[in-house]
Amino acid sequence: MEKEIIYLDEITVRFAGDSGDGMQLAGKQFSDTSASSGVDVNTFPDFPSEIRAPEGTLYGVSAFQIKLGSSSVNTHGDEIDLLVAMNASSLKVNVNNLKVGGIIIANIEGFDSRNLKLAKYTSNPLEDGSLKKFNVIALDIEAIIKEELKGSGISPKIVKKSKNFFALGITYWLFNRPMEPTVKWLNAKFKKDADVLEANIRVLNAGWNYALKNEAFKKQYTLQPAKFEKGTYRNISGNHAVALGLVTASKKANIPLFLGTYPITPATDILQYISGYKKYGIRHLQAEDEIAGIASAIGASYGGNLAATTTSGPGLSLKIEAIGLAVMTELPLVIVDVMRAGPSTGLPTKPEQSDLFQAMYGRHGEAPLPVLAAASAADCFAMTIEAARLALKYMTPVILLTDGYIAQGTEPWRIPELSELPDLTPNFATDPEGFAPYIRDPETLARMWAVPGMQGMEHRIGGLEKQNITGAVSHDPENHQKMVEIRQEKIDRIARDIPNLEIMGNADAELLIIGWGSTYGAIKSAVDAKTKEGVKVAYVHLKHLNPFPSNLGDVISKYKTILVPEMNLGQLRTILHSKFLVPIIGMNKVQGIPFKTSEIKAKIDELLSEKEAVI
Amino acid sequence: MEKEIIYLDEITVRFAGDSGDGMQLAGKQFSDTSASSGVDVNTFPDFPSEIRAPEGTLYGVSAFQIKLGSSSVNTHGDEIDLLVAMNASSLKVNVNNLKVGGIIIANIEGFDSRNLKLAKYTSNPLEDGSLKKFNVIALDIEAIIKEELKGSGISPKIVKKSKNFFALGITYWLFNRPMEPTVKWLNAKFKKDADVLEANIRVLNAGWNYALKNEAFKKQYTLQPAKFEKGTYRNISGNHAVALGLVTASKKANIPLFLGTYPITPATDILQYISGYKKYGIRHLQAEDEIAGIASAIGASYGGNLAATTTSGPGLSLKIEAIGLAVMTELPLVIVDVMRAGPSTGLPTKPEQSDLFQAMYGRHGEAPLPVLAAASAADCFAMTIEAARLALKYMTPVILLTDGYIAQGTEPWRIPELSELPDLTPNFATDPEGFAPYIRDPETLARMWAVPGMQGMEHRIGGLEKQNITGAVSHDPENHQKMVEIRQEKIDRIARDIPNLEIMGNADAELLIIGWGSTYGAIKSAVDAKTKEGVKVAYVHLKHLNPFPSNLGDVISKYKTILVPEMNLGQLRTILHSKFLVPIIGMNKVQGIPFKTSEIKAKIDELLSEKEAVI
Amino acid sequence: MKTLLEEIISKPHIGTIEYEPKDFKPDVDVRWCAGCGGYSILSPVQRIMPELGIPKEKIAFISGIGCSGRFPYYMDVYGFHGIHGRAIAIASGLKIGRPDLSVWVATGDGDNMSIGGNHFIHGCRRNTDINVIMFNNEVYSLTKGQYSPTSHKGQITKSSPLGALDEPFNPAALALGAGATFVARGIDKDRNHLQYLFERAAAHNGFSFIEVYTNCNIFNDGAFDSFTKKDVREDMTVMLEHGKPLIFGKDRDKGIIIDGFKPKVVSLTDGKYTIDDLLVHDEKDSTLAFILGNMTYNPDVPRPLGIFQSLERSSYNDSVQAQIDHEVATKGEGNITELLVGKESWVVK
Amino acid sequence: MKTLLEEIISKPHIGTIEYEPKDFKPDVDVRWCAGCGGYSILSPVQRIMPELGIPKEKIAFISGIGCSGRFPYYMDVYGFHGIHGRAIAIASGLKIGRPDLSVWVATGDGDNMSIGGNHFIHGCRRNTDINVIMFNNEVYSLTKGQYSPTSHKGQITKSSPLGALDEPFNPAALALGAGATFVARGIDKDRNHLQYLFERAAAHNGFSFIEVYTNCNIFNDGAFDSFTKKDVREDMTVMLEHGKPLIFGKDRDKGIIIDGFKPKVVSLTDGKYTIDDLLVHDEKDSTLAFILGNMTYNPDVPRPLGIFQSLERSSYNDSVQAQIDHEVATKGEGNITELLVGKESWVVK
Ligand SMILES: Cc1ncc(C[n+]2csc(CCOP(=O)(O)OP(=O)(O)O)c2C)c(N)n1
Ligand SMILES: Cc1ncc(C[n+]2csc(CCOP(=O)(O)OP(=O)(O)O)c2C)c(N)n1
Ligand code: SF4
Ligand code: SF4
Ligand SMILES: [Mg+2]
Ligand SMILES: [Mg+2]
Repeated sequence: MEKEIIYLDEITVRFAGDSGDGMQLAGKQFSDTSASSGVDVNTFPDFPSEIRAPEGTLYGVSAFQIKLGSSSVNTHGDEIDLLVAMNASSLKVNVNNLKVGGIIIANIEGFDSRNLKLAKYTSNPLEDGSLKKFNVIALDIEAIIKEELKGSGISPKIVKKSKNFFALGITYWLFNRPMEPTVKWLNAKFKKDADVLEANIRVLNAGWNYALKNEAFKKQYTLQPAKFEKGTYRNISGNHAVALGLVTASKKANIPLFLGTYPITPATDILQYISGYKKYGIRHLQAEDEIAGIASAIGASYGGNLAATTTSGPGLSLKIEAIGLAVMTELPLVIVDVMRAGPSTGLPTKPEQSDLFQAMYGRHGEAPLPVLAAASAADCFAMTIEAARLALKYMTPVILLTDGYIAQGTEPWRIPELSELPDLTPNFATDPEGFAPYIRDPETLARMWAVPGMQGMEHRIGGLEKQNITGAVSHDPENHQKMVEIRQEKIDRIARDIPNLEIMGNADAELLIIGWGSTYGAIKSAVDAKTKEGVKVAYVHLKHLNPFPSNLGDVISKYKTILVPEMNLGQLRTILHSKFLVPIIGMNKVQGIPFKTSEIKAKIDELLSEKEAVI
Repeated sequence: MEKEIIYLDEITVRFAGDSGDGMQLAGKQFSDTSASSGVDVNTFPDFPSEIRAPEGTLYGVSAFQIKLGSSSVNTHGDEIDLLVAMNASSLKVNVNNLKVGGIIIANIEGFDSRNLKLAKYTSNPLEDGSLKKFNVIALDIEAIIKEELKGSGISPKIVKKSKNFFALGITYWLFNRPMEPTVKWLNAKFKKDADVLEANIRVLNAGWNYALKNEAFKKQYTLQPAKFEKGTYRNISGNHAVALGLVTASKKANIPLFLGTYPITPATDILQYISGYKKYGIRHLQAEDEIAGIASAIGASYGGNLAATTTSGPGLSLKIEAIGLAVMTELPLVIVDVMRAGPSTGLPTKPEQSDLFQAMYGRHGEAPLPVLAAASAADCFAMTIEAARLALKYMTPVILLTDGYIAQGTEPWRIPELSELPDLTPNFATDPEGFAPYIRDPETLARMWAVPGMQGMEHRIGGLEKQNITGAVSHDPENHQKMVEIRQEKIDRIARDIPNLEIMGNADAELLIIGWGSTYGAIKSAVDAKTKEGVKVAYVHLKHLNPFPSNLGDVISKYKTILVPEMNLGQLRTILHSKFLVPIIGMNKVQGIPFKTSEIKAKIDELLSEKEAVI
Repeated sequence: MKTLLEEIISKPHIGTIEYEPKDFKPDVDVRWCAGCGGYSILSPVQRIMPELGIPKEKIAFISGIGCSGRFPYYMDVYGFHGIHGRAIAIASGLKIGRPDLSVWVATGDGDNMSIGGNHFIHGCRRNTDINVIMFNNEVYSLTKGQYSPTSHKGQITKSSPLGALDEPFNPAALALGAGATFVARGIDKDRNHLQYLFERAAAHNGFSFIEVYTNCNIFNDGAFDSFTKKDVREDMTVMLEHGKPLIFGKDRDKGIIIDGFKPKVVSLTDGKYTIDDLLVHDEKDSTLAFILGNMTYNPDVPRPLGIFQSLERSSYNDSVQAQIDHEVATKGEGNITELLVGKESWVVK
Repeated sequence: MKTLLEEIISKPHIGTIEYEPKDFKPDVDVRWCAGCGGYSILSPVQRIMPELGIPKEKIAFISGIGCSGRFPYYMDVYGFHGIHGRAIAIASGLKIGRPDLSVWVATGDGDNMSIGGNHFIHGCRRNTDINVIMFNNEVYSLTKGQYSPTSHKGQITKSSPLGALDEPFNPAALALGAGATFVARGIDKDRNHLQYLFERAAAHNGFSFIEVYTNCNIFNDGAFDSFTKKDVREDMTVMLEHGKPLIFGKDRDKGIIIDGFKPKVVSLTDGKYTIDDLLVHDEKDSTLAFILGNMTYNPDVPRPLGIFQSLERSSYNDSVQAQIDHEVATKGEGNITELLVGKESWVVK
């Protein structure tokens, strides 16, 4: 059969089905295989908040979206080009996001009357013409694979469960992906379960062959490999990157890692990764609650460990008092907050950027600390290292903000050598001669790390105000003022030690966009697209939120119009207002879903047309 | 003996001695008696953080300061006019604050070699001429009262303990105060202890007579009664005023009061007062921790009680997560934070204003709520009523900030009639017809209070995002955006419902001072003094910090120079910056001690001279 | 004088209070996984509601976060889905502030014994009249499968891929040690027994704690099979019944005696022991309750189910009321003006 | 490969470790009130320090907030004055991260049983090797006199002017119920016995809990007089000694037997009972420990003092280490590059 080959720059694929349909797995295989083929990928898993929602329901749909590109891909894609829909509900909840002309691969069996009813369809969309804007390929996967595996002796249950591999096989054919990585993965995963292994491999091949032979499949798609810096890569999620970042920081600093934490969505993965790293000598405590999580980390930090605690909003709220203790005792501590939609329990599985205020201001007393935010899944690694660097160098707790979007989404990450990473050597106090616990480095204002075990340096620290230098408890008014100012100054000085902002897009513009955290992908894509169009728009992205990079004020002063898109009601905008006293326009999406590139583009257009400054 | 009578406008008296010397008691009697004589008084007790510090030590000094005035007295006085010093240490720690020419009444016995050594004096200041700037009256109190009580059969221990009443008797003579109120008080207090009663009354009189007869006492002081609005008055501390405010609010609202709390300095008094109010039908729970304190209050609020929780910084940090729940469930709750010096344990007995950031911003997610601050001890009553009013009317948790200074200090308070107070009637849902838990009042945006017990309105609330109107759990993106915005708008609209700011001092000035909280006294005194001098300075004092009074922006826009004095590193300044984008000068004292009037005056002078705008 | 609150809540109920269990089913889908043990708690709870003999609107269910936290959505009474670990604290405030309500808590092993541990032990000690049902599935389910404080040592979960190192709590012993007056245990597979336990808990005036072994078929399937499965249950569990000897076994041929201080299994068929030698349960004996509680993880004896202890002690909410009543009776009802004016006031004219 | 931390902390100690108690007194004033029971804890602690046989710098004292919270300032070793209620959590992290240290906690009845209750019960369960000394003065002292979770019902304090309504915790029972391996009780008036308890706690590999009845002569003076005063002590308390019968009384003429499950006082002089009838203490019997713990507030029996229970169970920190060692032994020491590269990486050239 004649097949056409289409060359693409980028494409968005979404696997959608019932929770039990294995869509997360199919999506992950597809993205890993694509990435190792050299294209850039960005993924986002999207699953229901119910553990096992009833089969076939709208709220039980589980999906996995992948955007592929032959140049840098920064989001998981606004609109879907290719939708795999295993049942009626998964079509229903996704079809509005499908591009006109997009492809739907639909599993007919999932459109029986029961499924249609659960999806609240009154007629079958595969038949009633309602999908005519799209290119629908409907097939009865179960029938095909039953046929394929006839006589294999494999149980019907296993056969049924392998449907996702059939869909995967079709997509592999569509993009001409190699089967080996998945076959290898299956071999490792099911080495003890020959039937499942065989079924999945055969079904995967059957999918490929079906597409190859079936008339409905007329086109194959090819994306040129993206240009990547030389190196070894893997796909990584933000949570995984944080876990690896913590281990790597401890190795680089050459001190043991201690994680004290309590599970909470969407941060739990970090604990789960770390809990498997025992052969790396990692210690952790799944504590009784968030307070014990951070308190144990403070204890471990006091003992000379690289200590960390990980959480999400409600947990951060519980840790507040203990964070103040870490500020007062000037102990290093990495606090990772994987933000989710609040307030209170909110929408626990959905991302938001609404903990910035709390990270900046949310403690009683004057308790400043560095606040960082990761821009993408892979950036979580670099920012974890940065958090550890600042914590150790400045003897301070550091809050690193990520969110549910980048924590669970993945993208390719170049694996660094330890030697590329910044120096993290801690400044342990080792000389009892002239030792005092609050003697400070004149440059950083950090005290030394004097850990139990060092002879001749026995001393007491704690939450009461300390006399400068000696660390004795002090109620002296002037000393308190001085210590409050020193603690502030110590954090402020970090601005000297962080890189200046680089302007992306077109520096010579009237409009400046300031982003932070996970909005990076959408903004960058929009700015790149606009720049390509010749529209002038400048963009800086903040990874350091407290203190800000030194040149932020300068940058801001150069632009007429400043836009801050963020997934909250304007928290960064408020902070920028308070520091720079210039008006800033907010773009505030608080819906538990990330910005789309198109939304940012539209906003740019709107602002520039208002200013009558369209190119 | 001829005695001169001096007419004064104001005077500051400080009783200082060892923790065991009964100075708090003497000071309180002196101020109560003075107040009921019609002068205005403002007091501040100042005691060591140790429970019982070793006798005679510098850190064991306990003092009570009173400022009296024949016109409005807003602080406890910058400098001391009359110091009662029961021992060497109490002289040492207070003498620097004594006015040149001020009077010292020194108890010779407290200046023996042991006491001098403990006070780290190398020679006796009563003898070495070092006090020649002052008017020193040294007398051996113990010897005199021993003589007085000789043959009374009263035990030497009781005699020794009555020294404070001798000092009190002297001050009563000095200011020509009536003895009856104190005698009455003694009768009530020691009705079961005849010896103590007799000793104290006789010693009190002996003090009076000693001063009358002794040459060293040449002058008596007279202050004209201050002009007070008609009414019944009492001296009250801020903590006591909060306790009474809570009870009064519940009576006015005609619903029961529930206090869920945990002891913490300097907020514990509120609990202690309330725990004695059982015959008023008040329920309270001294919970296992701050979290249970607020959680139980939320439960009680859910049940239709006027619920409150009281705490200080570390406790506020622990309540953060639950505050978010109250925001989400839109339940009324009064949260009183009696601020103390932080961060962490900080200086737990000292006041500070550094919890403003936390009150404004310290929650995960978008969780806005009203923030109020009381300006003085008596104002704590009015602001507690206001907190209850906003909580009940807008169905929201409200944070009321006070601090250790006004919580423990006292001033006269005019006792209001219930009828003078604003309407607090809660808007209970009583009609099941068309009921839904999140139907809102179109004006206030508040939902109704639907409490268990109402037939036909059974429903579920909680921390998950709610669908507007129905209150069903909702993950709908648009609904979330809407609810986040409604919750914000509801709080913002409160601005319509609070009084505009009145400008004090001289509105026609270039310099505007903006104050909040307990700085009121010092700023008001300074502004009044400057205004009297003919210096133009305008002053507004914020009691509503979120939202701000509607005219704040207008007011600010009228002044060239704006100064915000606050006991933190600039928290209100930062918030004003972010809202109004105009430069503001900070005056930031973070020493665990309140501003002095003189400091504010000096700052006014400095700013006006810089501007070359001195009158 | 009646407060406004008292006024509105004391309106008489209109219509019958002769309910059916179905009257407590609201019109929503139950969103637990098919096969979840939670269903086995929901149905007996709904069944006993009519027996409370009070109007629906006087019943409130409070929960924390976890799969169990969804419970209030499935009961058509008043419901409050709180935050993680705080259900007992919220419920305590509700009951103290509203003693007229029947207050229930639905919680999990993580919610109640991990983050909520402090409120739990203080709840036990304080004896506020609330009924706490703990869905013990020995795992954190809502967060998708980490070990909990009741997970067994060595349990493989997502956060203990190499085996949990913690010793588990014994919930009954902890509750007893904390001073709980009513401590019971049931299993999801025996709904009738659960119904009995819930009835008893409702009747108990004070803090009632019912631990229910609840299968999570997703993250810890079969955790209790070794003693709850039909074919082994009678041999592997023993029912505690007040005043009755501890007999168990399919043929009711085994019993428990106390040897020293150790409970021991004996046979009733080999002629050495008769029923009269057996330990007799006494719900009022707090020492015995400890001994029985301590049997929980003892592999040599069957798992005890039933009511470990049921002591009468005045409930905290009653004590609060009694103190108020006593004050009012002895000192007269407080007058707010007197309170405000106090003893040291003066008048300015 | 040694980490930098291991390197610096493994430097050999210079000089002797044959300390005197005074070597542990730092150069500061003790700021407890004159007569405070705290002094009676401080001195035996200082006395046993030399016996630990480890360098001073390997010892750390962690505290929360309360009068007891000042303890670390009075010990010339490493000290951490934490926040209210969190001492055990901080100490646990320290011990797990630094198993080479001897870690002690000084806490109060409020610090440990009120706000810190959750960390306390989890500490008991988890069995990390830390030694917890609880200054039980049955009141919140640092905040100047409110009732605490160990205050007795009816106690008049500043926050219970009309009498406390709460039932108190029985700390020993709570610790046992929570699974503590080492549970002991002493009184401030018997420093030698305290010294013995502290020695035993130090020797115990696991979580050791020592409750000390500590007089607060300011806010709760004489709280324990009824059984600790010299003239009544021998009649009103009973010492628990492993392997020995429970005899007490000035003339050692009374003893404890078990009647049913109830401990009962009997006379050894009226001919009915001899020493052989008495209950014999066994620190290893967890059921007996519950029975003894349950005697605490029983007015018919003397107050038990001593070690209720001392069980051997692997400590949590040892288990962590063992799991690491086992992983390294079976899988080889982890290589960070391998970890980063993982299994599904690709190379771009
Ligand atoms: C403050 C806070 N911390 C953590 C979480 C995350 N969380 C939700 S439920 C849960 C554990 C629930 O376990 P369990 O109580 O046993 O309930 P189950 O789901 O097993 O019924 C956790 C850790 C949260 N929601 N809030
Ligand atoms: C978070 C927090 N809540 C409350 C306090 C106030 N506080 C300090 S010590 C204490 C009680 C101490 O009681 P206890 O542990 O019995 O110690 P004691 O002073 O009796 O030795 C309280 C409530 C605090 N410091 N921090
Ligand atoms: S995950 Fe487990 S506990 Fe939760 S609903 Fe499903 S079966 Fe029940
Ligand atoms: S207040 Fe009580 S516990 Fe505190 S130091 Fe004084 S005597 Fe000791
Ligand atoms: Mg569970
Ligand atoms: Mg205490």
